[in-house]
Amino acid sequence: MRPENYQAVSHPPSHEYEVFFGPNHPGIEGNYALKVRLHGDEVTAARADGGYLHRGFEKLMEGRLWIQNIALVPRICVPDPVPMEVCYSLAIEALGGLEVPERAQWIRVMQLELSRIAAHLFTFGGNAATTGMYTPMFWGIADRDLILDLFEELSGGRVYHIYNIPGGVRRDLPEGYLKRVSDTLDYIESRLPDYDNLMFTNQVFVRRATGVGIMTQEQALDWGVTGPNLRATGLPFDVRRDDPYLIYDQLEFDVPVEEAGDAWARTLVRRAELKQSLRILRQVVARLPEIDGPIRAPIPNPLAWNLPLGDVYTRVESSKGELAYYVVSNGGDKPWRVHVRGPSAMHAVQVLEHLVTGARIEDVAQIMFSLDACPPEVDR
Amino acid sequence: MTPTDAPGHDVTTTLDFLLQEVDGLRTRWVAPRRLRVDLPAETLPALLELLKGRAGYVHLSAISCVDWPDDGQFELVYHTWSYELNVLVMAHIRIPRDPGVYLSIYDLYRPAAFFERDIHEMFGLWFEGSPDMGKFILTEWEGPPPMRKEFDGEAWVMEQFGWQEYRPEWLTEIEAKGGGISKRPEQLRGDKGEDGTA
Amino acid sequence: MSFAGILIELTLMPLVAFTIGLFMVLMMRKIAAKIQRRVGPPLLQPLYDIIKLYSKQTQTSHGLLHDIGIVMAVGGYIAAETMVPVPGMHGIADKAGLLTLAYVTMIPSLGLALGVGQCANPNGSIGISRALTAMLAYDVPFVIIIFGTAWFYGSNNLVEVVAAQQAGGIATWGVMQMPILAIAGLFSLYAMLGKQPFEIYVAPAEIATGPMVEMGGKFLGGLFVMQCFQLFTASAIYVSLFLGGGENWPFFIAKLFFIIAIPMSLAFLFPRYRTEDVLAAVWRWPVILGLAGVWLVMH
Amino acid sequence: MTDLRTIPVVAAGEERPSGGQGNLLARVFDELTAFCRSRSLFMLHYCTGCGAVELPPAMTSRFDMERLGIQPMVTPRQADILLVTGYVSTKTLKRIILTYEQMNSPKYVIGICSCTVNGGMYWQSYATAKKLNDYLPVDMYIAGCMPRPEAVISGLRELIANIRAGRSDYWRDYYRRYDHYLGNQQRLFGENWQTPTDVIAEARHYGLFGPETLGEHTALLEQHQTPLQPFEMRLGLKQDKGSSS
Repeated sequence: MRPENYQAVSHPPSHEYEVFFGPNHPGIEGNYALKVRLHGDEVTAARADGGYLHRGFEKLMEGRLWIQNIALVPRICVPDPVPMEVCYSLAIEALGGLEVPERAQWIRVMQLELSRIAAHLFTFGGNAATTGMYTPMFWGIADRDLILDLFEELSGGRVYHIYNIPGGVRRDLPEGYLKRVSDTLDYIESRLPDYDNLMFTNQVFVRRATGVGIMTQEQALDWGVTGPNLRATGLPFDVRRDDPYLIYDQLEFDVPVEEAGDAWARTLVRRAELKQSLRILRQVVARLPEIDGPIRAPIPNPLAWNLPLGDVYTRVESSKGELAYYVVSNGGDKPWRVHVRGPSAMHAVQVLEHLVTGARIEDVAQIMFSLDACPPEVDR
Repeated sequence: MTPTDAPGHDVTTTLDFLLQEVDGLRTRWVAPRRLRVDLPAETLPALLELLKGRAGYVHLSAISCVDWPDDGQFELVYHTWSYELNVLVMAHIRIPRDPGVYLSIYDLYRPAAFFERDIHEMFGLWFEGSPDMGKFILTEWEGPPPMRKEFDGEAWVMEQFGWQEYRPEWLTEIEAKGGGISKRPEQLRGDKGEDGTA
Repeated sequence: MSFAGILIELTLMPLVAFTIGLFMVLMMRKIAAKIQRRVGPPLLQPLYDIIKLYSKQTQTSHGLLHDIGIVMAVGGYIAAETMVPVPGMHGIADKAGLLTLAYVTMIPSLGLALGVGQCANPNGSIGISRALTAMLAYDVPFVIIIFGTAWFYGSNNLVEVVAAQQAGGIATWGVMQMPILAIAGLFSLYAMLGKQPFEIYVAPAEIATGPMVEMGGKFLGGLFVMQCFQLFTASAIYVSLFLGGGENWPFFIAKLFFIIAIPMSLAFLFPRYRTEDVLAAVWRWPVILGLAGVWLVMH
Repeated sequence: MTDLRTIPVVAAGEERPSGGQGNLLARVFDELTAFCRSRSLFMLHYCTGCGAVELPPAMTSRFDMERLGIQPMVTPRQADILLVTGYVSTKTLKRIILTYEQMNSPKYVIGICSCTVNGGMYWQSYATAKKLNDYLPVDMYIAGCMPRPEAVISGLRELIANIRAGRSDYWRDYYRRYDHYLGNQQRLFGENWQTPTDVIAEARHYGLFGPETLGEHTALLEQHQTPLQPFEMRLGLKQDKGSSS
């Protein structure tokens, strides 16, 4: 059977034509779309098309209690949910004047860094798959699963672990947990040479990634890019170091930087960051047993918890960049306004449009994945 | 650029000194690296220009909009960050809810295009001079700007959608014996006026 | 040979080729699974896929050329496969020369170009233009290699080429006598199979699997069948040119699978090239090697 | 309120079109196709929501769905299963319906995550549709937020068993009761809603026409149906090009 009206599809005679990248194009990350106009192989204009994942989070949060929202926030970025929980909790703690016990802060850092490793492994796989190399995806996602197992043991959820709550964390570490974290770190560290051999020294991949989607430091600053994408242009800015939260100022880690600003530099920055996360986790695993104390500050009855009037802007460094929450309380039991500044909101829309314009069609997916765009953060 | 710890005396004084150049400001340090500035709407471009030009505030972290229907105002909050001073300046302005028009700061900060379009979609504010005020997220939405306080999302949902029936036999049995949920969700919803029948 | 005999051979050969091709597809997927540390598909998975695709109840065709294109694609490889001698059957191999074979192997790409062109899907059009470019790339060394072997054996006839190789055991195999040409041939075969890094025309993340973008049901099934024949034909040509053809079936099948396993083991370790890189890669080393091999053969 | 179980799938007494009762060869053939259909499922690569994040683990080394003959496919034309992974915003739902209509039958829809069943935790949200089976015939729901890869795989195993036994015929329902589905779609998307695929003509062509294929909603559709046009592009031409000033 012929599709109805198939003869009616007629394009005006032109050297230019239009292609939808997405939302079910495999070259797109998540449920997102990019309309591109092509001249031959070259993209002459591009427009991001978001909103496929819009759930109206900010509206939903206004209708739920402070504590209920902790179940909503991780959904805003699926591959890297822990920073969302922590950032929202930090905001509430700042509003309510809660002092988070030190042990809870260390456990939170452990969660954050585990989540960062998981997210980076996911991104490596996706990035390699855009160029047709599927093996890193299979390996990376399987290795990421071991981290999800750790999360599951701690919180009961593989992907969404509503584990960080205002005031601290939900429950203490199980017996022998740090040993298992340490084992998993050993395993992932032992896998890194394999990834290097397969992906990071693979000359075909290097050739595909070098010079793709170049962004200078001026452009990156101008467009408000943050996170690994900014560091790949040579600016060593990391919220963890320059605007420290939790106990990051007590930890030793480097902020890896690359100069080139292309897809390859971004990939290298993520790889170096993964190693730094391992380094941080080693420190946390070594220090955590010494730190005793409560894991949660006492909070009032969460079902009738009125936070004082005020507003706060909290930032954390997620695997995609600077994640921020602007939370306003009018003294009620529900937030008056929550504004989520997803890091991808910058590099998945304007920056993507700019970088894709002038690129070739085979590099579009590579650019998007090397920017590590997370569409739900854009749509919210 | 070097990592700075909590802002020392010099950073605070630098900023405080600099901000004296703009009239009508009220500044307050809310946290070690958070400076809150309240100012009249018309001086905001001057403040941002000053911050960007003289204190290295090149990074616009976000523009947040807060709806205050009781005051008849929208509050716009511009969060800017300096990679040199490592201090976040939050500039709060209030503009009248009606007609809800303000100036775009796109010529100063490009990320503003995204946030202004977002605020336009969600709150219905109009930014003069913003490059693209077309729909982005809510392309399929024809109702009022959903983030305004007067839009009741839940009531809209009740009107628009039906709900799946789920009452297995075991639950019916339990309910016959007086167990189960005392008040079913649709009754609760029905109290609000709509029962959401498909 | 009698007409009836040829008819029987022409029926049997595609069936055998298809069966072997199915297992080659299975081997490819199993190799991928091993590299990716998975279990992989069950034994008859390629067959299930094809039967399922042909038993789809609604089919979307985009016009006559779309239908014909697939037939050309499958038919081209079936025709090519009957021109390669297998143990006990020569098909039309002694009537068609190597040059005919080289031409016939181009038909599938051209057929696909016709069919995909009518889909009016830009992804498909980009894909098919890439497929034709890839064909242009691997055909240059392929023709050089065919020329070299034909010169060496003094014959354009694959049956005679195979017979000459089988005359003296392994020592007279093409790979022993023309090693450089054999290496160039392996490159060319790799590019012909279109696996990474030469997989420019399926490229899911770039152009949504290119030519297959609008293919569903029996059309996709046709392409799956085509893949079986393609794997068989490509490796059978190589085996006939360089590995002494088929003395008997077990050896022949072992050689076929061995030859296909080489590119398949490499494919899953690489991303794909850009189009111009494919041209650069295939027109550089295989062509230089091929020309060197031809020069050695001629002197 | 609709109860899932009350939706008629194959009307009583209706003969299955592919049925060749009595003829042994036809029965063997039917069994073979049913078996192959169940053992080879191509699922569409469309991450509609957050549940999609559990699909890569299900597909990759640890859980490996290829064991069951399930592999991802890129375009709707090639795919058999449409996995609706999580909440469907109105915008996504439109694309899902377009995608679904482009797929070749037999095709199966699986609603993964609680959000497809009843809105899940976004039940208050103005942006998401609540009941997927109002708009598409759903073969199976896999509830959970989000279901683990094991749950996804066991759900798919059940789908395989259903297909094998000939129980998963919900795609026919879309043709037979097109008016019902179109009505719900029109209610959400407005009366001018139309898709490029002419479902009614397909139903006629393949003998899937049912008493409820046509109705008031399809009549409304026929009034305004226009030929397929190339999609309008709203490219950001107002934006200046890359370089920073």
